[in-house]
Amino acid sequence: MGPEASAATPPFPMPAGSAPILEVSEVAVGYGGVRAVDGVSLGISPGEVLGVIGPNGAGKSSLLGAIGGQVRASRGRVQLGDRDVTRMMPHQRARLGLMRTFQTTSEFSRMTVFENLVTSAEGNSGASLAAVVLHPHRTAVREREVAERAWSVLERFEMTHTADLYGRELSGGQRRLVEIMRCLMREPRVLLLDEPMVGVAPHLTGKLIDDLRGVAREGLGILIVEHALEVVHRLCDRVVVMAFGKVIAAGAFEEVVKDPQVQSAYLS
Amino acid sequence: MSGQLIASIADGVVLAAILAVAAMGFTLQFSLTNVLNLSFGSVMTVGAFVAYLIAVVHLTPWLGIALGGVAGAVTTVVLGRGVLRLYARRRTQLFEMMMVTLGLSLIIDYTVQAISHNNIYGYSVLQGSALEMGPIRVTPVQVGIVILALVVLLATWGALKFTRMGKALRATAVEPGLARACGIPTGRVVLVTWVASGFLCGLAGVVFVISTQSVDYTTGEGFLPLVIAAAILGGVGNLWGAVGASLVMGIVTEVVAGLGQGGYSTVAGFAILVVVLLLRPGAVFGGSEDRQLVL
Amino acid sequence: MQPRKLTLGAALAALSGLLLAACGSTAATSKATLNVGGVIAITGSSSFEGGNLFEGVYPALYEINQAGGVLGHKLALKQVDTRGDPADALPAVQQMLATTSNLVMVAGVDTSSAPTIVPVLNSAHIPMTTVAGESVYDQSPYPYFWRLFPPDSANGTAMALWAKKKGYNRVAAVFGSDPGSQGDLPGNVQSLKALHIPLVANITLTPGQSSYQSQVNQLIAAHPDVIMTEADSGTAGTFFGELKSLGGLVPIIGTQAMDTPPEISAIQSALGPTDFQKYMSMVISAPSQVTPAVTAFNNAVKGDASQIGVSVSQAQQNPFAVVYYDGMIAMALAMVAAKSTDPKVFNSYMSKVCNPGPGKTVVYTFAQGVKALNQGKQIQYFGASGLIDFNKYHNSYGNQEAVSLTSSGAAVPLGTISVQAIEAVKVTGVA
Amino acid sequence: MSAWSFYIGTLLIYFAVDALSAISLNLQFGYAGVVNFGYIVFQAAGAYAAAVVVLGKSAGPGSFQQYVFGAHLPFPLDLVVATLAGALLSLAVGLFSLRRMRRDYQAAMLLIVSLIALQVVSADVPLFNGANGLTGVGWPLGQIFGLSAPASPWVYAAWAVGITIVVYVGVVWLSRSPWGRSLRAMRDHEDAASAMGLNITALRLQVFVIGGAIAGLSGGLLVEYIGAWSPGAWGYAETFVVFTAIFVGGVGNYKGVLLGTLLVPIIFLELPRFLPSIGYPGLTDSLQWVAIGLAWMLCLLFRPRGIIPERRARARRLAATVLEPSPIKEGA
Repeated sequence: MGPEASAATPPFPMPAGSAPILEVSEVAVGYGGVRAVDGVSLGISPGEVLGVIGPNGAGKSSLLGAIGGQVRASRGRVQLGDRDVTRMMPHQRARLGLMRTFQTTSEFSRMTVFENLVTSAEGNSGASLAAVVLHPHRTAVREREVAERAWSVLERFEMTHTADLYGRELSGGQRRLVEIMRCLMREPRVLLLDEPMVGVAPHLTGKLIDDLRGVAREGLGILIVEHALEVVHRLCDRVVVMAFGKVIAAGAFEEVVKDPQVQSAYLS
Repeated sequence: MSGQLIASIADGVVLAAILAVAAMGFTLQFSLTNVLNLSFGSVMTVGAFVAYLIAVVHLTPWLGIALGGVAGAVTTVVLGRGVLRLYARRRTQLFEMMMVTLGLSLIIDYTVQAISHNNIYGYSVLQGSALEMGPIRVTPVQVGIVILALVVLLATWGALKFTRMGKALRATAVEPGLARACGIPTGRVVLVTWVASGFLCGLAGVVFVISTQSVDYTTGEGFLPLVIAAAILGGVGNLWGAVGASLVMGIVTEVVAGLGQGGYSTVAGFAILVVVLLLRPGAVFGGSEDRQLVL
Repeated sequence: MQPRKLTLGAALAALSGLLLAACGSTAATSKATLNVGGVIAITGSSSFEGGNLFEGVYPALYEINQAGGVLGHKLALKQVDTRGDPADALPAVQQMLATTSNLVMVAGVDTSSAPTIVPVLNSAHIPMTTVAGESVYDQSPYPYFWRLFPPDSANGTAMALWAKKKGYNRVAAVFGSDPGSQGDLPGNVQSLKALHIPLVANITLTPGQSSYQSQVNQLIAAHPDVIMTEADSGTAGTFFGELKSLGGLVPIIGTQAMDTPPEISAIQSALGPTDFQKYMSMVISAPSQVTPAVTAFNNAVKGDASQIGVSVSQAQQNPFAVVYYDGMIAMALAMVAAKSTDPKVFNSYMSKVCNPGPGKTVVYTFAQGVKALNQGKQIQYFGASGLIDFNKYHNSYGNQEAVSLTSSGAAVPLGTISVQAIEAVKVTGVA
Repeated sequence: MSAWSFYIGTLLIYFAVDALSAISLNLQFGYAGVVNFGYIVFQAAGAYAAAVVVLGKSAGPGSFQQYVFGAHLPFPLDLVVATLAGALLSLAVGLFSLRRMRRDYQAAMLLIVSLIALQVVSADVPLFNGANGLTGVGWPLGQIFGLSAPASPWVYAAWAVGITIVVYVGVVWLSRSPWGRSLRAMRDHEDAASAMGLNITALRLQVFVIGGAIAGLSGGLLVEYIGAWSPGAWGYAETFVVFTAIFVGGVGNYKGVLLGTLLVPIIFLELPRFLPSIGYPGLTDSLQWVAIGLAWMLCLLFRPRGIIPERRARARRLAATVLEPSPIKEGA
């Protein structure tokens, strides 16, 4: 099964000149007999936005799960920089700078936006009971630093007015934004976004795209699963098309949409 | 000693038959609605008491078995349609729904306690003299219980596999949104599931008290943990799994009891669940948190 | 913040209600009703103990009140539920002590709560008549403690002696794991050992199981010629029903506790009336010959049938009920003899009105006792359970007897085990 | 009034013990979202542990009572042992029941654990004297001053309340700390919390063990007061009384939890004793449980957050130390 699967995967052209920050090779995910992801390989360079598109049930979210650690990969390898993270727990990957959002909104609904951000920060001392109990002073200092960062992130996204609102009191678009802001609390190296535009009001989409491009320019790699093709077009440097758990095409947006294989996959 | 072992295994099969009837009802309900229904045991008690009342007025115990099942179905529909829906409308989450069923079970159990004056009532029906086959000693009613469990298994399996409603049920259990979009009347599917699983629940209650020969308000509640364990061990929604798990748990329970460790027999049954959990958590707990409430 | 205020208000209202109730009940008038606390498990797994108590105490109160009460006071029972759990019993009893005016005595104290509750009652100077079976009370240090009942170990020994007398030599012990049932087991097992009767199986039944089939098969495989047993009625019903279905019936000797209404009906229903009479026997405190006291008890049960939850004949049969009845009557007579309803005064009169002695007038009923006392005589109350003779530890018990029951519920005496024989069997340090 | 004083003193001690339970459950459930339906087992573990290290060496089979690990430990080792027993048992149970699984499964697992433990302890006489339970437990601290617990309820109450206050302050501090914030994140969305770098397994185990330690302590306190402990004291339904208290008072708010403890296990459960008994013996008790069930259902339906709901943690407090002027102040 393995060799055929890998043979079917088209070679993925790496952008010349820079080492990939995230490298996924031959990853497979199975749920009791069903192969959701079947030998997918791809890579992202710093500063690059890679789109993953494909029809429903193509295995896009499962792939994201395998990279983020929420889903166990039955085969293959996920490498972040020079670290192999395939067997790591999600929180370990996050601490290495691999951050993600979820398909259904995942804000902490009974915490304020401010708390949402602070909790996700790098060096959040709340992650360790020992730190909180044994080093109260250090904790207080960290808290101040973290709060400062949270305010700057809120300001950057013009969301300071929501700081005291509970997650569940936000609009759909605001929730998406909170998720992204949360990820940025950690200076991620790679950002995985699962349909970030769902629920975002159309007039805000443009701004969010600009924001994300701005984030990417700071040198992190973004992998984005998205249905809205015009968003993918405007946002992504390159696109990977998945169907039935496999990559069927890859390249610039304009090229792949012309691919007959892609067109038939979308039509079926 | 091996004779004792064979005898214990036979006893285990009888226990498994009772367990299986309940576990099938439970797993059916659970797989569709995703509510871990802790009031299942209380409904068993209700079914058992109805059967007891039939015996009190000297009607045939067979009628008691049937009406016990009907009582289970009616109670379950009332709870499911009446109470649980009320909470579903308030966007109660899946997990909170389990707490709701727990509250329901407190209310039902202690109402039964109040009505029954907290007495234990003898219920000796259909008992006959023992049949002896080598080391195995069983009564006709026990053989009957095993046959009943088999009939229930085949009937439920057949209904799920071959009828339109059965197919609709399986589709809804897997992907409720999609099923609804495909024009499956999910409301009716849920109703049918309440009725069927409630009937099995009531039936299990009656079969249980035929075996124990006594009924009181704790009848079902005491049995429920085994039922839940069997349903989870068998894989939620998996009919054959539920029966297989019941067999394993029943036999282990009785073998341990046969070794003279009566106090630890039930514990041993649960221990299997724990061991499976420790060794292969994924095999038992495949579901994700995103499952939705279907009512 | 509206809701918060509301609830605080509710809490305050509840608290003031508490206090009001307390004040209301402390207002005493002359010739007020005297209260008897019935401290017993009414709910929970030992709830049958409550039934035993009511079947004895209510008839006694009926008889006493019919005879004009104690020194002009009527008596009433206040039920206090311990749930068979010391943690529940303690506040319940303290609440009773705090809120019950004219509390003169307590009947009951179930086996589980006794270690916690007996010292509390003793230091509150409330006399108690109890059936708590623990052997620690064989030499009770509590002056307000009275027991007209054999300790559990004596009952276990009597069962072993009866088995020896009947010539059984393969005994199986089948006991429930609940506290009540476990009480008799150590005495029983040790006595069998002392009498050199082999114990071929010792089976413990955990209550509430769907089936005891494995235990039944285990029992049958051991080929006993007699079973000694105590278990709660549900468990016993299931076990013996299965034993019968699987064809393993042999003679059964039950403890005293098996001679109570719920047990009898459970086992009768499991075995059927014929086999019940044929196989089942119990070893109980020997009922006295039909004295006027027994007649009085039977009449009192009949007279107050509405208060007890079981049929008259069942209550009349209950060996616990009759002891509770005797304790109550004796205590009432002690008050009359002391001419006081103050426990500190009348407590010491218990032995005086019960124990035999030269020149004492034997009385069988409360009315007889009052009459004799009013004539200035010394009395000896000969109870419905027979002779009462308290030792210095306030314990009194006599011979035991094996009985079986006919289908109509009448007791058939099978033989007597004397108290001397029981005490001759050396059983050390059992509960 | 001395009988009253004894009674109120006892109620105060029970309040302290119940408050400890409610605080511990609120940390686990209200903050971390861990549904510990087996809570009472950990309290029982502490009670048994305290009992056997106070009672002295067991006289062995055939005696009045038998148990394991009998010892005569002086104060404060008795309560330390009780606390450790609760914590260690929590650790053991937590290691298999707190794995990644649905919360309703987890709750059911813990309920099952609760039932199993009750069965094992009832059936296994050599362990803790089976269904008869242990009696005659003393109070090591009191014995130093020549006091016995039941005879001096007010001294004991002061002692128990003192401990409760210390635990209360500690738990409230922990809950408001960044660690408590992490717990709430885990409660609100487990996957997201873990994707934000929180070690869910560790957090859950920590909160479970801390809760278990408090449970063990509360059990130790209770057993040294009543002097006895048996399976009758820790039926699985006892856990639900504490849960109801939290629901009524306010999930996630410690003041609400104290109020709930006063309302449910103390006032609501004691009040019927003052009412004239109705019907046959035991009817009141049944109806009381029905009422608990109803209160439970109504709370879930109408006031899922209780009388005093969880407080919103405003950013201002943190912000004030960081930014001048805070953007919040401008906005508000």
